[in-house]
Amino acid sequence: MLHFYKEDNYNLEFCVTHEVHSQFMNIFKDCNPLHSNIAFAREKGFKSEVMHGNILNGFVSYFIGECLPIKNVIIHSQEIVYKNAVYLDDLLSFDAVVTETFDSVNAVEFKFNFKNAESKVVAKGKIQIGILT
Amino acid sequence: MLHFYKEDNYNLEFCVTHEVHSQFMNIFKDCNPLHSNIAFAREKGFKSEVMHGNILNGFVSYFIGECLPIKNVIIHSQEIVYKNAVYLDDLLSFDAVVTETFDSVNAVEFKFNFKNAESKVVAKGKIQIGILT
Amino acid sequence: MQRLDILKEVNDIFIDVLDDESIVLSEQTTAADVDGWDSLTHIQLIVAIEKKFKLRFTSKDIQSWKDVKEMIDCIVTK
Amino acid sequence: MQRLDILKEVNDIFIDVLDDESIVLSEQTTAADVDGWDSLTHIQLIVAIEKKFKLRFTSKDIQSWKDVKEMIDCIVTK
Repeated sequence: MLHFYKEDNYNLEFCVTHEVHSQFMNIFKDCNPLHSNIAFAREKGFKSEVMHGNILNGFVSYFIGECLPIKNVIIHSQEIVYKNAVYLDDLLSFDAVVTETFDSVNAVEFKFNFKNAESKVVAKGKIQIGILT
Repeated sequence: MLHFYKEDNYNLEFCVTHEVHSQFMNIFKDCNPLHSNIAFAREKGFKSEVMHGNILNGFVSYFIGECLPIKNVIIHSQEIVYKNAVYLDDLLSFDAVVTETFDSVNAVEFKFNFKNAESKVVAKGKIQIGILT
Repeated sequence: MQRLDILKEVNDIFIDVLDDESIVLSEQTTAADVDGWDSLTHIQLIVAIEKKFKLRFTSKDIQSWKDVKEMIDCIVTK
Repeated sequence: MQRLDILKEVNDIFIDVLDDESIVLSEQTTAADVDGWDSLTHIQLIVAIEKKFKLRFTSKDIQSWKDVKEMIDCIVTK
Protein backbone atom coordinates (compact mmCIF):
# COMPACT_ATOMS: atom_id res chain seq x y z
CA MET A 1 0.00 0.00 0.00
CA LEU A 2 1.28 3.44 -0.93
CA HIS A 3 3.05 5.10 2.05
CA PHE A 4 2.93 1.97 4.20
CA TYR A 5 4.93 -1.20 3.78
CA LYS A 6 5.09 -4.25 6.00
CA GLU A 7 7.91 -3.90 8.54
CA ASP A 8 8.15 -0.12 8.23
CA ASN A 9 9.05 0.98 11.69
CA TYR A 10 8.82 4.14 13.72
CA ASN A 11 10.49 5.20 16.92
CA LEU A 12 9.48 8.07 19.17
CA GLU A 13 10.18 9.20 22.71
CA PHE A 14 7.64 10.40 25.22
CA CYS A 15 7.98 11.68 28.74
CA VAL A 16 5.21 11.45 31.31
CA THR A 17 5.87 14.88 32.79
CA HIS A 18 4.11 16.37 35.77
CA GLU A 19 2.26 18.61 33.32
CA VAL A 20 0.95 15.69 31.24
CA HIS A 21 -0.11 13.81 34.36
CA SER A 22 -1.83 16.73 36.07
CA GLN A 23 -3.54 17.91 32.89
CA PHE A 24 -4.78 14.37 32.18
CA MET A 25 -6.40 14.31 35.65
CA ASN A 26 -7.75 17.77 35.05
CA ILE A 27 -9.50 16.80 31.79
CA PHE A 28 -10.73 13.34 32.64
CA LYS A 29 -11.17 13.62 36.42
CA ASP A 30 -9.62 10.22 37.07
CA CYS A 31 -7.92 10.92 40.38
CA ASN A 32 -7.94 7.33 41.62
CA PRO A 33 -5.56 7.09 44.60
CA LEU A 34 -3.26 4.78 42.64
CA HIS A 35 -2.56 7.79 40.40
CA SER A 36 -2.60 10.53 43.01
CA ASN A 37 -1.69 9.18 46.44
CA ILE A 38 1.85 7.98 46.98
CA ALA A 39 1.06 6.22 50.29
CA PHE A 40 -1.79 4.27 48.67
CA ALA A 41 0.38 3.32 45.66
CA ARG A 42 3.20 2.14 47.95
CA GLU A 43 0.83 0.11 50.07
CA LYS A 44 -0.20 -1.67 46.85
CA GLY A 45 3.40 -2.51 46.00
CA PHE A 46 4.34 0.28 43.59
CA LYS A 47 7.28 2.58 44.11
CA SER A 48 5.14 5.70 43.78
CA GLU A 49 1.99 6.96 42.02
CA VAL A 50 1.30 4.94 38.87
CA MET A 51 0.68 7.01 35.76
CA HIS A 52 -2.64 6.47 33.95
CA GLY A 53 -2.41 3.83 31.24
CA ASN A 54 -4.56 5.99 29.03
CA ILE A 55 -1.82 8.62 28.94
CA LEU A 56 -0.01 6.10 26.74
CA ASN A 57 -3.09 5.91 24.51
CA GLY A 58 -2.84 9.69 24.17
CA PHE A 59 0.73 9.22 22.94
CA VAL A 60 -0.56 6.63 20.46
CA SER A 61 -3.03 9.28 19.22
CA TYR A 62 -0.11 11.66 18.60
CA PHE A 63 1.82 8.95 16.76
CA ILE A 64 -1.07 8.22 14.40
CA GLY A 65 -2.19 11.80 13.95
CA GLU A 66 1.17 13.48 13.55
CA CYS A 67 3.99 11.04 12.83
CA LEU A 68 2.93 9.01 9.80
CA PRO A 69 3.90 9.86 6.21
CA ILE A 70 0.34 11.07 5.51
CA LYS A 71 -2.23 12.95 7.56
CA ASN A 72 -5.43 11.53 6.01
CA VAL A 73 -5.76 8.68 8.47
CA ILE A 74 -8.26 7.61 11.10
CA ILE A 75 -8.00 5.02 13.87
CA HIS A 76 -10.33 2.05 13.37
CA SER A 77 -9.44 0.15 16.50
CA GLN A 78 -6.72 -0.20 19.07
CA GLU A 79 -5.75 -2.40 21.94
CA ILE A 80 -3.18 -2.15 24.70
CA VAL A 81 -1.89 -4.46 27.40
CA TYR A 82 -0.15 -2.91 30.38
CA LYS A 83 2.87 -4.92 31.52
CA ASN A 84 4.66 -2.73 34.04
CA ALA A 85 3.91 0.45 35.94
CA VAL A 86 4.88 3.84 34.50
CA TYR A 87 5.97 6.51 36.98
CA LEU A 88 6.20 10.29 36.90
CA ASP A 89 8.98 11.59 34.64
CA ASP A 90 9.55 8.18 33.05
CA LEU A 91 11.08 8.58 29.64
CA LEU A 92 9.42 6.07 27.31
CA SER A 93 10.70 4.76 24.04
CA PHE A 94 7.86 3.97 21.63
CA ASP A 95 8.35 1.52 18.77
CA ALA A 96 5.75 0.74 16.16
CA VAL A 97 5.94 -1.51 13.13
CA VAL A 98 3.57 -2.10 10.23
CA THR A 99 2.44 -5.70 10.60
CA GLU A 100 -0.14 -5.92 7.83
CA THR A 101 -1.63 -3.84 5.06
CA PHE A 102 -5.10 -4.40 3.63
CA ASP A 103 -5.26 -2.68 0.25
CA SER A 104 -8.82 -3.75 -0.47
CA VAL A 105 -10.15 -1.59 2.36
CA ASN A 106 -7.25 0.89 2.75
CA ALA A 107 -6.35 -0.33 6.22
CA VAL A 108 -2.98 -0.71 7.93
CA GLU A 109 -2.19 -2.58 11.14
CA PHE A 110 0.64 -1.69 13.51
CA LYS A 111 2.05 -3.36 16.58
CA PHE A 112 3.66 -1.12 19.13
CA ASN A 113 5.32 -1.15 22.48
CA PHE A 114 6.50 1.34 25.04
CA LYS A 115 9.71 0.64 26.94
CA ASN A 116 10.99 2.49 29.99
CA ALA A 117 14.56 3.67 30.60
CA GLU A 118 15.46 0.20 31.89
CA SER A 119 14.28 -1.26 28.55
CA LYS A 120 11.40 -3.01 30.25
CA VAL A 121 8.26 -3.19 28.12
CA VAL A 122 5.63 -1.21 30.05
CA ALA A 123 2.85 -1.66 27.49
CA LYS A 124 2.27 -3.22 24.12
CA GLY A 125 -0.58 -3.24 21.69
CA LYS A 126 -2.01 -3.01 18.21
CA ILE A 127 -3.66 -0.27 16.18
CA GLN A 128 -5.59 -0.52 12.96
CA ILE A 129 -5.98 2.63 10.94
CA GLY A 130 -7.81 3.51 7.76
CA ILE A 131 -6.59 5.81 5.02
CA LEU A 132 -9.21 8.42 4.17
CA THR A 133 -9.51 8.90 0.44
CA MET B 1 -15.99 -12.06 43.15
CA LEU B 2 -16.63 -9.62 45.98
CA HIS B 3 -17.86 -6.25 44.61
CA PHE B 4 -18.22 -7.55 41.03
CA TYR B 5 -20.82 -9.92 39.68
CA LYS B 6 -21.43 -11.05 36.13
CA GLU B 7 -23.96 -8.77 34.44
CA ASP B 8 -23.49 -5.89 36.87
CA ASN B 9 -23.95 -2.85 34.72
CA TYR B 10 -23.00 0.78 34.88
CA ASN B 11 -24.23 3.77 32.96
CA LEU B 12 -22.55 7.15 32.71
CA GLU B 13 -22.81 10.22 30.51
CA PHE B 14 -19.93 12.13 29.00
CA CYS B 15 -19.80 15.23 26.88
CA VAL B 16 -16.98 15.99 24.49
CA THR B 17 -16.88 19.69 25.28
CA HIS B 18 -14.68 22.24 23.60
CA GLU B 19 -12.60 22.28 26.78
CA VAL B 20 -12.01 18.51 26.71
CA HIS B 21 -11.13 18.60 23.01
CA SER B 22 -8.78 21.57 23.18
CA GLN B 23 -7.07 20.36 26.36
CA PHE B 24 -6.58 16.92 24.83
CA MET B 25 -4.79 18.53 21.87
CA ASN B 26 -2.85 20.69 24.27
CA ILE B 27 -1.53 17.72 26.26
CA PHE B 28 -0.93 15.22 23.50
CA LYS B 29 -0.20 17.53 20.55
CA ASP B 30 -2.34 15.47 18.16
CA CYS B 31 -3.67 18.27 15.95
CA ASN B 32 -4.26 16.10 12.88
CA PRO B 33 -6.46 18.08 10.45
CA LEU B 34 -9.27 15.56 10.87
CA HIS B 35 -9.52 16.79 14.47
CA SER B 36 -8.80 20.47 13.91
CA ASN B 37 -9.73 21.55 10.38
CA ILE B 38 -13.40 21.56 9.48
CA ALA B 39 -12.77 21.92 5.72
CA PHE B 40 -10.46 18.89 5.75
CA ALA B 41 -12.93 16.83 7.79
CA ARG B 42 -15.78 17.73 5.42
CA GLU B 43 -13.72 16.87 2.37
CA LYS B 44 -13.25 13.41 3.92
CA GLY B 45 -16.98 12.94 4.35
CA PHE B 46 -17.53 13.97 7.97
CA LYS B 47 -19.94 16.66 9.05
CA SER B 48 -17.26 18.54 10.99
CA GLU B 49 -14.04 17.93 12.94
CA VAL B 50 -13.94 14.39 14.32
CA MET B 51 -13.12 14.14 18.03
CA HIS B 52 -10.09 12.03 18.97
CA GLY B 53 -10.98 8.43 19.68
CA ASN B 54 -8.60 8.47 22.62
CA ILE B 55 -10.78 11.03 24.36
CA LEU B 56 -13.17 8.10 24.82
CA ASN B 57 -10.33 6.09 26.34
CA GLY B 58 -9.87 8.97 28.80
CA PHE B 59 -13.53 8.56 29.77
CA VAL B 60 -12.91 4.83 30.22
CA SER B 61 -10.08 5.76 32.59
CA TYR B 62 -12.52 7.86 34.65
CA PHE B 63 -15.03 5.02 34.72
CA ILE B 64 -12.48 2.52 36.05
CA GLY B 65 -10.73 4.91 38.41
CA GLU B 66 -13.72 6.66 39.89
CA CYS B 67 -17.02 4.84 39.27
CA LEU B 68 -16.52 1.28 40.51
CA PRO B 69 -17.54 0.10 43.99
CA ILE B 70 -13.87 -0.04 45.02
CA LYS B 71 -10.85 2.15 44.29
CA ASN B 72 -8.10 -0.48 44.55
CA VAL B 73 -8.16 -1.41 40.88
CA ILE B 74 -5.75 -1.23 37.96
CA ILE B 75 -6.33 -1.65 34.23
CA HIS B 76 -4.64 -4.76 32.79
CA SER B 77 -5.69 -4.30 29.19
CA GLN B 78 -8.26 -2.59 27.07
CA GLU B 79 -9.48 -2.51 23.49
CA ILE B 80 -11.75 -0.23 21.56
CA VAL B 81 -13.30 -0.28 18.10
CA TYR B 82 -14.54 3.00 16.66
CA LYS B 83 -17.81 2.62 14.77
CA ASN B 84 -18.99 6.15 14.06
CA ALA B 85 -17.53 9.63 14.29
CA VAL B 86 -17.92 11.69 17.48
CA TYR B 87 -18.32 15.46 17.06
CA LEU B 88 -17.82 18.47 19.31
CA ASP B 89 -20.44 18.73 22.07
CA ASP B 90 -21.76 15.21 21.45
CA LEU B 91 -23.38 13.86 24.57
CA LEU B 92 -22.38 10.22 24.93
CA SER B 93 -24.08 7.53 26.91
CA PHE B 94 -21.61 4.99 28.26
CA ASP B 95 -22.73 1.49 29.20
CA ALA B 96 -20.49 -1.13 30.74
CA VAL B 97 -21.29 -4.61 31.92
CA VAL B 98 -19.25 -7.19 33.81
CA THR B 99 -18.81 -10.08 31.38
CA GLU B 100 -16.49 -12.34 33.36
CA THR B 101 -14.82 -12.54 36.73
CA PHE B 102 -11.61 -14.47 37.38
CA ASP B 103 -11.33 -15.06 41.12
CA SER B 104 -8.09 -17.01 40.88
CA VAL B 105 -6.20 -13.92 39.72
CA ASN B 106 -8.54 -11.17 41.01
CA ALA B 107 -9.44 -9.98 37.52
CA VAL B 108 -12.71 -8.65 36.09
CA GLU B 109 -13.64 -8.16 32.46
CA PHE B 110 -16.11 -5.56 31.21
CA LYS B 111 -17.63 -4.86 27.83
CA PHE B 112 -18.61 -1.30 27.13
CA ASN B 113 -20.04 0.91 24.47
CA PHE B 114 -20.56 4.59 23.88
CA LYS B 115 -23.73 5.73 22.13
CA ASN B 116 -24.43 9.20 20.78
CA ALA B 117 -27.67 11.18 21.18
CA GLU B 118 -29.14 9.31 18.19
CA SER B 119 -28.48 6.01 20.00
CA LYS B 120 -25.87 5.04 17.44
CA VAL B 121 -22.96 3.08 18.88
CA VAL B 122 -19.89 5.26 18.28
CA ALA B 123 -17.42 2.91 19.93
CA LYS B 124 -17.35 -0.38 21.77
CA GLY B 125 -14.70 -2.33 23.56
CA LYS B 126 -13.47 -4.42 26.45
CA ILE B 127 -11.46 -3.72 29.56
CA GLN B 128 -9.80 -6.12 31.94
CA ILE B 129 -8.95 -4.85 35.39
CA GLY B 130 -7.19 -6.32 38.36
CA ILE B 131 -8.10 -5.83 41.99
CA LEU B 132 -5.11 -4.74 44.04
CA THR B 133 -4.96 -6.56 47.35
CA MET C 1 -11.17 -26.25 2.65
CA GLN C 2 -14.79 -27.14 1.95
CA ARG C 3 -17.36 -24.40 1.30
CA LEU C 4 -19.25 -25.40 4.42
CA ASP C 5 -16.13 -25.04 6.56
CA ILE C 6 -15.45 -21.64 5.02
CA LEU C 7 -19.02 -20.57 5.74
CA LYS C 8 -18.58 -21.70 9.35
CA GLU C 9 -15.35 -19.74 9.74
CA VAL C 10 -16.90 -16.66 8.12
CA ASN C 11 -19.90 -17.03 10.42
CA ASP C 12 -17.59 -17.08 13.46
CA ILE C 13 -15.90 -13.91 12.21
CA PHE C 14 -19.27 -12.18 11.82
CA ILE C 15 -20.29 -13.21 15.36
CA ASP C 16 -17.01 -11.89 16.72
CA VAL C 17 -16.92 -8.59 14.80
CA LEU C 18 -20.61 -7.81 15.17
CA ASP C 19 -20.65 -9.09 18.72
CA ASP C 20 -23.86 -10.99 18.03
CA GLU C 21 -24.02 -14.70 18.88
CA SER C 22 -27.31 -15.06 17.03
CA ILE C 23 -25.90 -14.53 13.54
CA VAL C 24 -26.46 -17.47 11.22
CA LEU C 25 -25.21 -16.80 7.72
CA SER C 26 -26.28 -18.71 4.64
CA GLU C 27 -24.85 -18.33 1.15
CA GLN C 28 -27.86 -16.18 0.31
CA THR C 29 -27.27 -13.67 3.12
CA THR C 30 -26.70 -10.08 1.96
CA ALA C 31 -25.51 -7.03 3.91
CA ALA C 32 -29.11 -5.87 4.22
CA ASP C 33 -29.96 -9.05 6.18
CA VAL C 34 -27.40 -8.45 8.94
CA ASP C 35 -28.04 -5.81 11.59
CA GLY C 36 -25.09 -3.51 12.09
CA TRP C 37 -23.27 -4.42 8.85
CA ASP C 38 -22.32 -0.81 8.16
CA SER C 39 -19.28 0.58 6.36
CA LEU C 40 -16.82 0.42 9.24
CA THR C 41 -18.03 -3.02 10.26
CA HIS C 42 -17.56 -4.04 6.64
CA ILE C 43 -13.89 -3.04 6.84
CA GLN C 44 -13.46 -4.99 10.11
CA LEU C 45 -15.09 -8.06 8.53
CA ILE C 46 -12.86 -7.92 5.44
CA VAL C 47 -9.73 -7.42 7.53
CA ALA C 48 -10.68 -10.35 9.79
CA ILE C 49 -11.41 -12.61 6.80
CA GLU C 50 -8.17 -11.65 5.04
CA LYS C 51 -6.24 -12.43 8.22
CA LYS C 52 -8.05 -15.69 8.98
CA PHE C 53 -7.67 -17.17 5.49
CA LYS C 54 -4.27 -15.55 4.92
CA LEU C 55 -5.31 -14.04 1.60
CA ARG C 56 -5.82 -10.61 0.15
CA PHE C 57 -8.84 -9.38 -1.78
CA THR C 58 -8.76 -6.50 -4.23
CA SER C 59 -11.20 -3.62 -3.84
CA LYS C 60 -12.72 -4.85 -7.13
CA ASP C 61 -13.37 -8.28 -5.60
CA ILE C 62 -15.22 -6.77 -2.69
CA GLN C 63 -17.35 -4.43 -4.76
CA SER C 64 -18.55 -7.29 -6.95
CA TRP C 65 -20.04 -9.38 -4.12
CA LYS C 66 -23.81 -9.40 -3.90
CA ASP C 67 -24.12 -12.00 -1.17
CA VAL C 68 -22.15 -14.35 1.07
CA LYS C 69 -22.06 -16.93 -1.75
CA GLU C 70 -19.97 -14.60 -3.91
CA MET C 71 -17.69 -13.84 -0.99
CA ILE C 72 -17.08 -17.57 -0.49
CA ASP C 73 -16.58 -18.08 -4.25
CA CYS C 74 -13.86 -15.47 -4.03
CA ILE C 75 -12.22 -17.05 -0.95
CA VAL C 76 -12.22 -20.43 -2.73
CA THR C 77 -10.43 -19.09 -5.81
CA LYS C 78 -7.69 -17.23 -3.89
CA MET D 1 -9.85 -33.59 25.30
CA GLN D 2 -6.52 -35.39 25.13
CA ARG D 3 -3.52 -34.06 27.07
CA LEU D 4 -1.67 -33.44 23.83
CA ASP D 5 -4.54 -31.32 22.48
CA ILE D 6 -4.65 -29.37 25.74
CA LEU D 7 -0.89 -28.79 25.54
CA LYS D 8 -1.32 -27.54 21.96
CA GLU D 9 -4.10 -25.13 22.97
CA VAL D 10 -2.10 -23.90 25.95
CA ASN D 11 0.92 -23.45 23.69
CA ASP D 12 -1.18 -21.30 21.31
CA ILE D 13 -2.29 -19.17 24.26
CA PHE D 14 1.32 -18.66 25.35
CA ILE D 15 2.31 -17.65 21.82
CA ASP D 16 -0.55 -15.19 21.67
CA VAL D 17 -0.14 -13.64 25.13
CA LEU D 18 3.65 -13.51 25.05
CA ASP D 19 3.65 -12.52 21.40
CA ASP D 20 6.39 -15.02 20.67
CA GLU D 21 5.89 -17.54 17.87
CA SER D 22 8.94 -19.49 18.96
CA ILE D 23 7.47 -20.79 22.20
CA VAL D 24 7.34 -24.58 22.38
CA LEU D 25 6.02 -25.83 25.71
CA SER D 26 6.50 -29.31 27.05
CA GLU D 27 4.98 -30.73 30.20
CA GLN D 28 8.29 -30.07 31.95
CA THR D 29 8.35 -26.34 31.12
CA THR D 30 8.41 -24.03 34.14
CA ALA D 31 7.92 -20.27 34.39
CA ALA D 32 11.70 -19.83 34.57
CA ASP D 33 12.04 -21.40 31.09
CA VAL D 34 9.80 -18.86 29.35
CA ASP D 35 11.10 -15.36 28.66
CA GLY D 36 8.66 -12.69 29.75
CA TRP D 37 6.53 -14.93 31.98
CA ASP D 38 6.24 -12.27 34.69
CA SER D 39 3.42 -11.62 37.14
CA LEU D 40 1.15 -9.64 34.85
CA THR D 41 1.74 -12.03 31.96
CA HIS D 42 0.87 -14.82 34.35
CA ILE D 43 -2.52 -13.21 35.00
CA GLN D 44 -3.11 -12.82 31.24
CA LEU D 45 -2.20 -16.47 30.68
CA ILE D 46 -4.54 -17.71 33.42
CA VAL D 47 -7.39 -15.51 32.18
CA ALA D 48 -6.90 -16.73 28.60
CA ILE D 49 -6.77 -20.39 29.70
CA GLU D 50 -9.87 -20.03 31.90
CA LYS D 51 -11.73 -18.46 28.96
CA LYS D 52 -10.55 -20.96 26.37
CA PHE D 53 -11.40 -24.07 28.39
CA LYS D 54 -14.46 -22.47 30.01
CA LEU D 55 -13.34 -23.35 33.52
CA ARG D 56 -12.26 -21.55 36.65
CA PHE D 57 -9.19 -22.25 38.73
CA THR D 58 -8.86 -21.34 42.37
CA SER D 59 -5.93 -19.29 43.56
CA LYS D 60 -4.85 -22.42 45.46
CA ASP D 61 -4.77 -24.43 42.20
CA ILE D 62 -2.50 -21.89 40.57
CA GLN D 63 -0.10 -21.60 43.48
CA SER D 64 0.41 -25.36 43.55
CA TRP D 65 1.65 -25.70 39.95
CA LYS D 66 5.35 -26.31 39.54
CA ASP D 67 5.32 -26.85 35.77
CA VAL D 68 3.07 -27.10 32.72
CA LYS D 69 2.35 -30.74 33.57
CA GLU D 70 0.61 -29.71 36.80
CA MET D 71 -1.32 -27.01 34.99
CA ILE D 72 -2.60 -29.60 32.48
CA ASP D 73 -3.39 -32.07 35.30
CA CYS D 74 -5.55 -29.35 36.78
CA ILE D 75 -7.30 -28.54 33.47
CA VAL D 76 -8.03 -32.25 32.97
CA THR D 77 -9.71 -32.60 36.38
CA LYS D 78 -11.92 -29.49 36.05
